[in-house]
Amino acid sequence: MGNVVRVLYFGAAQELTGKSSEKLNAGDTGSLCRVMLEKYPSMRTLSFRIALNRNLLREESVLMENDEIAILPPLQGG
Amino acid sequence: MGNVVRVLYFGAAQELTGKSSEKLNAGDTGSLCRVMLEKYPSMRTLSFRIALNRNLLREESVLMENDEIAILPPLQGG
Amino acid sequence: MKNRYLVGGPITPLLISELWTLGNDDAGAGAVSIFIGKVRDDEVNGRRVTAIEYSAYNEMADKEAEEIVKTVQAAFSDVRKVIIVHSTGIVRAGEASLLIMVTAGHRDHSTRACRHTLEMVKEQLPVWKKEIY
Amino acid sequence: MKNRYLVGGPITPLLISELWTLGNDDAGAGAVSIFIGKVRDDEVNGRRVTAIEYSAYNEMADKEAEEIVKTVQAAFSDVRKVIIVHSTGIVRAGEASLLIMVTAGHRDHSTRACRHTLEMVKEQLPVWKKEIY
Repeated sequence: MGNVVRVLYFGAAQELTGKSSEKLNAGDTGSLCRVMLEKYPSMRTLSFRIALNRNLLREESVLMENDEIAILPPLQGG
Repeated sequence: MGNVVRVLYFGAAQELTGKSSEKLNAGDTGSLCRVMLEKYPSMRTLSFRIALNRNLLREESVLMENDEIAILPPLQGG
Repeated sequence: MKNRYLVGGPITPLLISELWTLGNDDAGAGAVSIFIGKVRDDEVNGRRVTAIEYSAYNEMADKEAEEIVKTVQAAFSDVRKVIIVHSTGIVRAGEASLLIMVTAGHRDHSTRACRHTLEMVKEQLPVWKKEIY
Repeated sequence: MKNRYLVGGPITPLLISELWTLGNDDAGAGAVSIFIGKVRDDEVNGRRVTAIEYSAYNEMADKEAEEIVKTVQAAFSDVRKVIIVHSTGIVRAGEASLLIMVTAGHRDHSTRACRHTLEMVKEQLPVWKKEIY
């Protein structure tokens, strides 16, 4: 049982998944990661952080319908 | 007995002496200072350093004919 | 600008001039510290970088930049303005991709706050790069 | 320029552009740190500063600036260019009287070397000022 959330991929995550966004189904960030890593095994090699509705997550979080999740590989601005 | 040196006044030293340069007679920087402070008593209130031929002096020095002495009040660049 | 902190393509000398004018209308600011980040023509495994393509999480970048500005202004009481602009898209070697400008009453806070802003941009601004050879 | 480090009057936006171009012809420099000192319209004993008149010991200023550049380049191995320009004569409130530009491979040395140059300029450059109200 989960909710449909919008997942945005940035940087290397975009290259590894071959897409910039998609809808996935998950009840919390932990299960979302499992779904994602199963779908894209090469993502296991990537270290990334997660933003929920544009806020960086520091711990696991439940997910609501239509939440915006972003997969953030190490930042490279500057 | 001294040598004729050219003395340049900068910043507040210019205002206190009323001139930007002059020739004075002295054998070393110590006697030059005495000559100068006697001539311009108001200079006693000014803290200043001395450059000899464009090099900042860190100790007393003898003076040669035609040396260029500069009286440098606290620097204010920037 | 729609997005105050991101600009498409390089930060051109013209834009730098405009930002200088923007930061410079304040006769109480005695100190302006600027950092400009440029794309280096590094050699990586025998190949020369000719450009970098930057991508950003635009909406979050705006929010993070806003937060950086607020944090810096709160941390440095003498700071007056903090300007941050980062490129997205292609920026060629030798061109600028980041500008930070901090104005303050005096030099101590402008220089320290500029460096602090720079470190926060590196840590917090959601921007990624891809070298082009 | 006859004197490479001193300029008569304010450091204008045009001169800043020219110096930027001068410092910017190096695709190996990933970091440019700039400090610009400006005349503040301070109130001193109820009177507002409208300008500052700078005077310098020109010949010694040249020599000291040269020494500062050499010292900074020796102290920071990643530094590529160090540019120092100081005004002489009248600079009005809001106008710039000092520009320091340091380019380096990376940000750490450009920012630290820029600040170091600034402190050395304050300590060593034989320049004096007179407030005009």
